[in-house]
Parts: sequence; C-alpha cells; structure tokens
Amino acid sequence: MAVISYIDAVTQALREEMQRDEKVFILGEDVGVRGGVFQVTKGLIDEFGEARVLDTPLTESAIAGVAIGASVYGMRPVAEIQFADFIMPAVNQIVSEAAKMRYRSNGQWHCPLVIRAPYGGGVNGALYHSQSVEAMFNSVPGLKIVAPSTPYDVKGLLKAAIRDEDPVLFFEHKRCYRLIKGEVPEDDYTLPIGKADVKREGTDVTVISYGLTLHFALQAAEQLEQEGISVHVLDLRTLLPLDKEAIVEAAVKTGKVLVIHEDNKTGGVGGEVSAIIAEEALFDLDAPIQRLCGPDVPAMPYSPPLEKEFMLDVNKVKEAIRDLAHF
Amino acid sequence: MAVISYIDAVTQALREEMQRDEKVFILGEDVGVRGGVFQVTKGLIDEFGEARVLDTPLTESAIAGVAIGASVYGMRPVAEIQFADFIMPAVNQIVSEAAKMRYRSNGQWHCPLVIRAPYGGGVNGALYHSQSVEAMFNSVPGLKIVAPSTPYDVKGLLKAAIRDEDPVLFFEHKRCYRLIKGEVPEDDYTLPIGKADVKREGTDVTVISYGLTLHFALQAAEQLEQEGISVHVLDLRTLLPLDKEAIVEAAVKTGKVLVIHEDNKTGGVGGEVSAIIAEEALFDLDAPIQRLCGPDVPAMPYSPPLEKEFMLDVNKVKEAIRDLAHF
Amino acid sequence: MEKQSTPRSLKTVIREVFGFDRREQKVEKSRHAALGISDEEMKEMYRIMLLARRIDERMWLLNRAGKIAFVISCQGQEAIQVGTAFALNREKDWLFPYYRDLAMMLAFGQSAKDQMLSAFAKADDPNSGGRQMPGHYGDARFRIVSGSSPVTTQLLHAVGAALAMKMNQQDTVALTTFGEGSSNQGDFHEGLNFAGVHKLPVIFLCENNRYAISVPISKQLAGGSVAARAAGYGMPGVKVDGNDPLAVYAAVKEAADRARRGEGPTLIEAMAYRLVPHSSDDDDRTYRKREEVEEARKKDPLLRFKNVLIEEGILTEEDAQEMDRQIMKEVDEATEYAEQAPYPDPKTLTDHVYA
Amino acid sequence: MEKQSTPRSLKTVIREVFGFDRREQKVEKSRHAALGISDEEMKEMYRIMLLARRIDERMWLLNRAGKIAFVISCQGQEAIQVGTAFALNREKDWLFPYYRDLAMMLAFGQSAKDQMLSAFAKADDPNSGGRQMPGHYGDARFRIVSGSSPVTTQLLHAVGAALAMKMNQQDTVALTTFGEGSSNQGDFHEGLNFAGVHKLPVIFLCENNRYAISVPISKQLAGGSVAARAAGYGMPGVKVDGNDPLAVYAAVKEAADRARRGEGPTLIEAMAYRLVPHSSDDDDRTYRKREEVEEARKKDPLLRFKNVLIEEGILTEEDAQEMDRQIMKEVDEATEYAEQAPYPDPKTLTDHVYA
Ligand SMILES: Cc1ncc(C[n+]2csc(CCOP(=O)(O)OP(=O)(O)O)c2C)c(N)n1
Ligand SMILES: Cc1ncc(C[n+]2csc(CCOP(=O)(O)OP(=O)(O)O)c2C)c(N)n1
Ligand SMILES: [Mg+2]
Ligand SMILES: [Mg+2]
Repeated sequence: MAVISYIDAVTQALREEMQRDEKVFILGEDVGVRGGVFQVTKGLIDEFGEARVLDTPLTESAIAGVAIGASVYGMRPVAEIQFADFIMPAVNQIVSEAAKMRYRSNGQWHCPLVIRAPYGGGVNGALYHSQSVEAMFNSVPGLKIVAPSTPYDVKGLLKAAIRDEDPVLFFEHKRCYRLIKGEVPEDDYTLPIGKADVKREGTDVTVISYGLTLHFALQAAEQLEQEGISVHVLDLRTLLPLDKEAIVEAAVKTGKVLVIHEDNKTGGVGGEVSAIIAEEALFDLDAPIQRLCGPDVPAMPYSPPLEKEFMLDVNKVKEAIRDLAHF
Repeated sequence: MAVISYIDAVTQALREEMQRDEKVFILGEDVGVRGGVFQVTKGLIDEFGEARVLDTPLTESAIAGVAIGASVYGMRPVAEIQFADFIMPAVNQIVSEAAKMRYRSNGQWHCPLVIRAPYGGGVNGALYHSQSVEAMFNSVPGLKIVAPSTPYDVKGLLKAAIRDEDPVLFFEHKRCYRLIKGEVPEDDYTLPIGKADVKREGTDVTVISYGLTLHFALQAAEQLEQEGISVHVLDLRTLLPLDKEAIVEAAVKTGKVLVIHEDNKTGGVGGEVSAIIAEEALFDLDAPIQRLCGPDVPAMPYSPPLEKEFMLDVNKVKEAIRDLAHF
Repeated sequence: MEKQSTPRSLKTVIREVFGFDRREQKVEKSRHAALGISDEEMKEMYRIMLLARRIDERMWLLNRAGKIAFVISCQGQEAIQVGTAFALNREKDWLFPYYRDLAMMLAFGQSAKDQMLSAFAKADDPNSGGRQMPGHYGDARFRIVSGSSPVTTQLLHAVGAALAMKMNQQDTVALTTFGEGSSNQGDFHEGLNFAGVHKLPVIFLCENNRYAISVPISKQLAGGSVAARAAGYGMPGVKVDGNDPLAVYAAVKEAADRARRGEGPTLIEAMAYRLVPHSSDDDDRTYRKREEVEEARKKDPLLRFKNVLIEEGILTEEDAQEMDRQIMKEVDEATEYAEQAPYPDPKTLTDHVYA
Repeated sequence: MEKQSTPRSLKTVIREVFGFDRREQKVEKSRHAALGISDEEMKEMYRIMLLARRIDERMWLLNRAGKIAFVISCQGQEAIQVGTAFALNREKDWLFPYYRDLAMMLAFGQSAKDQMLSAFAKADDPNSGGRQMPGHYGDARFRIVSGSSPVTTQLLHAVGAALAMKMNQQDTVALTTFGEGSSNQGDFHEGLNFAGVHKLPVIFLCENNRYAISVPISKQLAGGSVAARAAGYGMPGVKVDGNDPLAVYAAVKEAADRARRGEGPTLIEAMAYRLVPHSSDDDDRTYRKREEVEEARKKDPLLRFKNVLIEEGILTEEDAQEMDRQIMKEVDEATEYAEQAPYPDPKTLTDHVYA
C-alpha cells in the first residue's frame, strides 16, 4: 500500500469519484487552473475540464445554493469552501435549505452534496484562517458532519460522502494536510459515515477526539505507555450523527474519559459527547468527564506566542491524561 | 406592581431605554408603522419618529451589519430579526464580525448592540417560524445570549442587554408572548446578564431549563408536589456565558438532574449544561444526567399532530421528573 | 364629397394609398393569436386564474372560521402566474416558486384538492405531507422544487438546476419567482451574477406587488426598479404589466426562448398589487389606505382578463358564470375531501431526516 | 509666408482668431491645481505612494527570508488609495478598508513602524496587537474601523456608520473599499441598497485589480463592470483610472461632496492591476502570463505619477532619489524596531473577549 499524505488522499478520492460517476463535479473559488489554494484540486481541471471543475465567483452562499440546486436536479456536486471560516455566508443555504430539503418535502426531494472545507489552526492563519466551525452545525439534524484524521479515513469517508444521499460537511484539518501521512489502498473503498473508530486499545484512560488533536492523543498514548499508563483512543470521525454506541463502549472500557478538541470548549462537540456519556454510562465512570479544548476566545490569534498558547499539543494532552490516570 | 404580559415587558423595556438614551434606536423589518409582526414595537414610531424606529429593507445581513457599523460609531442599535429562523443570513455578520470585533481589534473597537428575535414553537408556525436557534450561537465566544422566561426577567434583562458593552442575542419565546404574565415593576431596573435564577426550591430532582419549557417545569413541579416529589427549578436565563456556579450548585442540591429545552437535543445547550455537571460535580450525582428536549428533526412541522408530537408539555415533563425521582 | 371629412382609420388610409396593407394580418390578428395562444388556451388560462382566486378566497373563509391556521394569498398576482406557466413547457421545465404562486402551481398540474390538503395540513398534501405551511410548494410530479420560508434562497437553487441543465445539454429552463422585497437579499445578487457569468437557462421573475408586508417600495428598493438591476449583470431586464397575462406570457416566452438558445438568463419584473393583507396574520390597515386598495381592485387582473375574453368573443358572461359554478363545486368538493382526510401519523415526525 | 505651414497649437489658433482664449486659465492650470491640490500635497501623495511600495516590498523580502509569515500587497493600487485619502477629510472621515489599503492607512496617519509591528505580529501593532494577519487594519486614532478576513462585510459597517452620521447630523463621510471579486458577495447588494434607500453619506470604492486570487473578471463579474451596478440602486456609478491618483481624487472628492450635501452614496470603480501574487501564499504563474504582468508594470502608477511630478516641475529626479533614500531609511528603522519589539504576552490570549 502506498503511503500518501492527508491532502493527497483528498485529491485521490475526488479524482476517483469523478472518474467513476460523471455526475460528480467540483465547484468553488480558485479550484480550477489554480488547483485550489491548497492544491487539493490540482490537475483535476486538466483531466475533467472546466465544466466539472468550476471556478465560481467569490460568493459562498451561491456556492452552497447552486450545489443544492444542482444536486436536487440529480448531480453530485462537491463544493469547496476555501477556508472553513468562510462558510458563514453560506449558513442560511446549508442550514435552512440543504439540511431541511428532504424533511420539508416529505422525502420527495433531497440534496446529495458535499461541502469540503479546510479548518483548524497551527498554520499562522490567524483569526479567520484557523477556525473550527463544526460546533455551529452539530445541532442541525439533516446534515452529516465528517472530520477525518488519517489519510485512510479521508479517502474512504470522502468517497462515502460523495455517494451519500444526504448533505455532508466534510472538514479537513489543514494542519494535517502535509503533516499526516499514512497507508492508503490504491483501489476503491468506502468507510461508513456515522461510525467512530478505535485508533488504539487501552485500559486506563479513554481519549475521545478527532482531527489534529487525535494525533496528539496517539503520540501522548505512546509516550505514556512508558509511564505505565494505557490509553484507549477513539476517533469520532463523524461528528453528526455521533456514534453513541462506540462512545459509550469506549467510556465504559476505562471509566475515565478525556474528550479533546481544538475547537473552543463551550458549546463544542465535546459537550455533546460528554453529555451522552453522563446520560448513558454514568455509573461506569471512575472520574469526572474531562474536556481538553481550545480556549473560549473568538478565534486563534496570529502572533506566534498567542497561537501556541491557543493550540493544544502533545504535552498538554499528556498532562491531562496523566491527571486523569492518577485521579 | 402591574401584572403584564411577556410581550408587553419587551415593549416597555424598549420604550424606557429609548426615553433614557437617545443613542438607542430600533431597526428591523416592519417595526415601523406596522409595529412589528408581533406588535412589539407598536406605538414606538409615533413616540420616537421614523429615524429611531427604522423599517429596513428585507435583508437580515444588512440589519446585523448596519447595526454593527452604527454601534461601532457609538450608537446603541436594537435590531429585530422578525423570526429567529431568519437569523441565518445574518450569521456571518454576527459570528465573524460582531462577536470578534473587540477581540480582533485588541479592545479598540466594540459593538454594543442587541439583536432581538422571537423563537420557539407551539404557534402553528411550521418549520420556519418555530425554530430554536440558540445552539448555533452558544459556541461563539464574544456573543452573549439571553433567553428569558418571565416578564420580569424580560424587562430587566433587555434593559441590561441594551446597556451592555457587548453584542447580545436576545431570544424571546413567541409562545410566551401573550401566554405568560407576571408582575413587573413600573420603574427602571436591570438584571445581571450571566446569572441564572432559582425559580423554585426543591430537594428531590433538579430541573434546569429556560424559555417556555421552564414554565412546563414549574407547573410540573407544582403538580408533583402532591405526589410527594420536591422539584428544584433553575432558570438559566443567560445561555452564553452560562452561569456555571449556579448550575453546579443546583445539580449538587438534589443529585438528580433533568435538563429541559425545546430545541433539539443533539448539540443543544443542554449538552453543555450536562457536560459542565459531569466535569464539576460527578460524584454528587445519584442518577444519570437526563435531557428532555425536542426531537432531532430539522424543525417543527405544521400539521397539528406533528407539532404536538414535537413540543414538550407538562405531562412529558412530569413523566421525566417522576422517572428521575424514582430512579 | 362629404366622405372626405369622415375620420378614417390608419388601415383605411394605408389601403387607399397602397391598395393593400402589409400589416393587415397582424392588425387583424388578436393579441393572443399573435402570441400563438389558442382560444382554448385563453379560456384555460382564465379558468385557472379563477380557480386560484376561488381557492384562495375559500382559504380565508376557512381561516376566519378557525378551520385552518394560516393563509398566504395569490390574489392580484394570478395573471403573472398563469401567463408565466403557459409560456413555459409545462412538461419539461422546472419551477422554483415562492409562496404566492398558487395559480402557477395549478397551471403546472396541481389540483384544488392538493391545495386544500395543504391548507388543512393533511397527510396527503403533495407538497410536504402537511409539514409546511400552505404556500410552501414542492411537487416532484411536476418538477416543482420544494421551497422554504426564508425568502430568496430558491433563486440559487434555480441557478444550480440551470447549471445542471446546461452541463447535461438539456433544452429545459428553470424559472424562479420572488417578491420585490425579497429581491434585496444577498442571494438575489449572487444568483443573478452566477447565472450571468455562466449564461445559464434561468428566468428570474419578480412579482412586484408593491409591499413587503408593510414596507413599501420607497423604503425597500433603492432606485425603485428591480428590472433596472439586470443591466448590472449583463442580462436583459424587462418590466411588464403583471395585471395582463398576455404581457407576462410574451416576456416569459422570450426569456425562455433566449434561455433555450443558450443566450443566458433574463430578469423580469411583473408589476401587480397585493389585493389582500400579507397573510392571515396581517392587518394591512396599519400601513395602507383603503382607497389605495380599492383603486387597485379596479385593475384586478381577473376582471380585466374576463373582459378581454368577452371582447374577443372567446367567452360569454354566461360561460363565465357557468365556469365559476363548476369551479365552486370543485372547491367545495376539495374542501370537504381535505377536511375529512387523515392527518399525518405522529409517529412519522422523525421520518425523512436522512435517507 | 512660410509661417503658415508650421503646425500651430489649438491655443495659438484660438488666440489668432479671437485675440484671447477664454479657456486659457483652464488650459494653463495644471490638473492638480484645478482640483485644488497644492504642489506640496502632490509631493506628499507621491511620498506616501512610494513609502507604501517600499514597505510592501520589504515585507516580501522578510517573508522570503522566513522572518514574517504572511504578506498581502498594495502594489499597483497605491494611486487609488492615496488619491482617495487626500480627497477625504483626514481629520474627520471614517474608513472601512480592506487588506490592500496600506497606502491609504499611511495617508490617514499610520506609520511605517505601525506596518512593521503588524507584519511581525508584535504587541504594539496598533491594528490588533498582533492578533490579526498584516493587512487587517483598524486604528481608533484615525477612525479606521477594524476589518476581518471574510470579504465585503465591512461595506455594511460603513453603511451603519453613515446611518449614525446622518442621525447625528454630522458632515462626515464613511468610505469603504473592496475588490471586484468581493463585490459579488451578497453584502455588497444589501449594503448599496440600504445606503440608497436612506441616502447615506457613504462611498463604496471598488479597487478593481482584475483578479480575485486566480479568478479573472470574466469568470467573476457578470456584465464585466462593477460601476454599472450603481444605476440599479439609483446612485452614481463612476469608473476611473486607478493608476492615476488625480482621477481617483476627483471622483472621490465629488462623491464626498455629494455625501456631505445629503445627496447620498456613490459607487466608484477604480481600475488597476495587482502587480504581485495575491499573497505570499500564492503562485500567480498558474493563472496569468508573465507578459500580461509585464505589460501592466509599464503602467505602474508610481512611475506614472513620478513622471507627472517631474513634468509639472514639482519634483526633480534627484529629489525623487533623495526621497527614496529617506524612505528606505524609515523602512529600515521601522523593520529593525519591529523585529526587536516584544511579542504579546501569551497570558493576554483571553483578554478582550468581553468588556
Ligand atoms: C429571510 C426572511 N426574512 C424575513 C421573512 C419574513 N417575511 C415573510 S414574507 C416577507 C415580505 C416579503 O415581501 P416580498 O418579497 O415583496 O413578497 P410579497 O410577500 O410581497 O409577495 C417577510 C419580511 C422571511 N420569510 N424570510
Ligand atoms: C468570504 C470570503 N471568502 C473567501 C475568502 C478568501 N479570499 C481572500 S481574498 C480573495 C479574493 C479577493 O478578490 P478581490 O475581491 O478581487 O480582491 P483582491 O484580493 O483582488 O484585491 C479570496 C477568495 C475570503 N477572504 N472571504
Ligand atoms: Mg411584495
Ligand atoms: Mg481583485
């Protein structure tokens, strides 16, 4: 199996799905000759032409709304929002329209579309190129939200998202793009949306996470093994709908739960995870459910010391796991 | 003290604040001669003129954005979003701009504005005139979210919101408008934003809620007293920032917590409340933290049997409290 | 001779001068025939306008009687809607309508029963199974895409469908409607610009009824004209008399032809007047004078179109009365049927969230 | 006489024919004098343009040397920005700029040091204390309201401030800038419409540099003209040569005068060219030919304006060189100062979330 980067897994999934199904097309800002500002769509315009790799005007509401109209008509649009931070002008189309189309039409119409958006920080991106925006959408039934952490998951889940009959927000952590590499089968496979994945088995502390911080957890787990702490790591992968069964199972496994995400703590996905455990597995717990998250500030600043202070890292994660292990 | 309705408390607060400070002005759709579609601003245009009771074009992003610009300049705009469901086109202005103005300018600029929006269902409003949208914003530091349940709280908190130096989303439950009446002092007072309020003392089960469902809890508590169940009821009043101290105190009081809201369960404010308790007071609990919420569907349907099925009511609340009491 | 002094028509003069009139055929032909509309179609257009009006009126009665919770009206806009529908290919084209398009829905295939099922929020409402308010159309049978309450979002859906049509080399057209108030939302701008850049087969039809709830054009629409905004997107902008179904027909037909020829989008602004309050929750006396409404009633498109049909000899007053009787029967039956029809099962509340 | 055959100027002919030239005063007066700009001001305009250019160039060097993480440029747009600033009242008017407005910021009072503090993200950066990327201006000292990265939002803030100015009967103006790509966002439409309805003292200035990152006007802007969209909002739309600071000055001045007279908003589209990649993260070779860029460089507003100053006798080549030396010194010192300056304390991360 080839070892490829997280970002190449995105491109590979897009290319293969466009080859497989000519209804699949890409639209977004600078996705054409520029190949996307991160080069995710590099080369695709040459292979598939500009009708299927469409540079749109600088209008996120239109990107989402046009994708809705095209998908209702029968196409399979994959829209790119250049940075997750810029999804805000499209919220009305995503929340009022895409998420509700099936429900409001009593199942007559539906929107099989994907909105890809690079999110997350640690890239000198400052307030508006570093945000995690998943919390805004995880209270919206009708949407699915996928946030993979490994190249393998990226490819399998993006393909699943494109074939899904419902609107999927696909959040790619931009710090993972070139940092994270992994084995990815060259051939076609999909992974189930809605299923979490145990990335490491352990017995002392359960960490539940997704995206970049999942890797901090895995690294921390490896280092803590030498201290005799065995860490169980669950990768949520899908944030909506959450895999409740897997969450409860992972929590029960060790009785000590640490939920980690880069997004700020208040109102984040971690709160929902914690609440599920507190509702379903309270008596299996040996410690309070801890959350280690980004600070409750509007967004991540640019200045290096401030960005560093905002971001989680292996040390912060280790410390939190250690505290919980010794609780 | 006069007994007035919830909606009249809104109007009274607006009128008094406009009399007190000529920087305060109202803008929104149909707020002028029509007096608002709910008649909240009825008569204000006659008293304050059309410059201070401004009918805007049908453009929510402009309503929010213009309010931001005016507030930055030094005014105190109170914007009305006709129905909370229609706040979506303004999300970019609210989340990217209002919430981040102070932080991004390192404290140089700020937006003292209020956005009022009637929310909630049980009024034959169907999918788009019934939504609770607070969950979308409660992960956004920089914003404050107020959701009062009584006329007394409405007046005191709306005045506080107008005088607050930060952007405040003020959500008024539209079913409460004419249903809920209560004593309201004729003179000036404010209530602190960020403070929850114990609406009833009890010893067996703690209910934490806000808005319309708070009243279901109070009625249920009264009825359950006859069954020998003593219910403690905490009204959150402010959803962001949450009053953590009051939440933990209320949870510890009985050891059995039921969080109730009309908004759908997943990703709702209740998850955050539950997570706070699971983090801060786990060992004081005698039962799993329960949430009784709207179902996880895109929004409330129009057809009466479906609306009824969606909405909570006193019986559903009683049942949930009883279950917890007998746990 | 005395004859000279009698004023003569242009036709006569031309005949005298040239011996014949090249324009004769055109002069003789009625407006609708010149547009390629048959007498039968004219009658059908009128019937649908009247049916829409009667359904709408019935809904108000039902609302005032406490039987249905909400009405939002097409009254005053029927000519726009029927003229539009007839100018399209009702077997192939796609609609992205707004909440006043009752007459357009009827012209595209929905029935009185469908409307009443929707009004009563019954399980068999073809738009949403009673989930949405009346006026929130959506019917896969007729390529009517489901709409929501937040205004103007549907413009972008029409643009998206038109993009798909172009990609798939279809000769179909997407038509979307909206009010003049709604045309000020950002989605209007983004939609027209996108369609203009890609020359998409989409028609943007503004039904300008002069108010957005209580807000008149003067407080709503800088410059005062929706059609004038088309130039800024490099597309034709056409203002038409929305009380005249034939004027609307002509404009929409031309726009559809343009679209099918690959020449891109058109913006049409059809001028009308909302004859009733915004909805059953509104009281329009707070913001407009009764005289103004009365004045508008004199231009009621239904009256005008009936007179055209009578003048053209397509319909007699008696025919019209008979038609009305038939329609009232249809509306009565639809009402009764819908009132009796079952509500959706509460257990279906959680259906159709995901596939 | 042979004289006759010598080609004579129009001026000469007019003098010969009429004995005097009514237009003489106008013909003799230089363009800037006619606009009421003094020689000193001209020199200052040029100095600020050059300073902006030098700061901008320095930032690219620092970026390529790995010293600063990000640059976004004003290169090619300095004439627009300085012409604009000088046409306003720099003591009273308010700015809602976008990320390329470096030269405008300098003209409104910011210094080279300020820019470098921002580039290095240091605590004393006056815009945001290092919280925002460079180019995200905001400076209460000079009534420059803090901007964000999401484009076009600032238009509505300018409209809101203008509304407040009108309410408070100020004779000030709010000016906001944005790119031609950004002008397609919904907020543009909502902002122009709102300002048009209420006749607010606001100027919308589009800096059209022909690209939005990689997307050229042809794929971005239906109809091809931002200025043409003004008509749809009932306001003047003016297209000017953005490589000529005097042309921009004239347009902004007229717009500001209009605004102060209570006649409402103006939309100005200043045509320029982005001489460098979109930002330090961009590679513009993927989407535009080198020849095109070279061609544009020949119209570099700095060169052009220098030539004007020299032709008008305001500046000599030597003056220009001396000025450049001074500026380079200023930039060097600012760079050094900023590089040495302290970063914000990590503990301040949670400051300024709420009052
Ligand atoms: C985004 C949004 N904001 C507000 C509303 C509330 N609302 C419903 S209809 C309406 C007025 C619409 O006016 P116009 O577009 O002129 O259409 P008309 O009703 O006159 O046909 C308003 C403000 C809404 N439905 N959607
Ligand atoms: C809402 C939003 N979407 C996307 C972006 C990413 N982005 C930054 S600048 C830019 C292009 C802007 O082009 P234009 O408006 O022409 O201004 P220019 O950079 O050419 O001066 C884009 C797409 C953004 N900042 N905001
Ligand atoms: Mg209207
Ligand atoms: Mg540009």
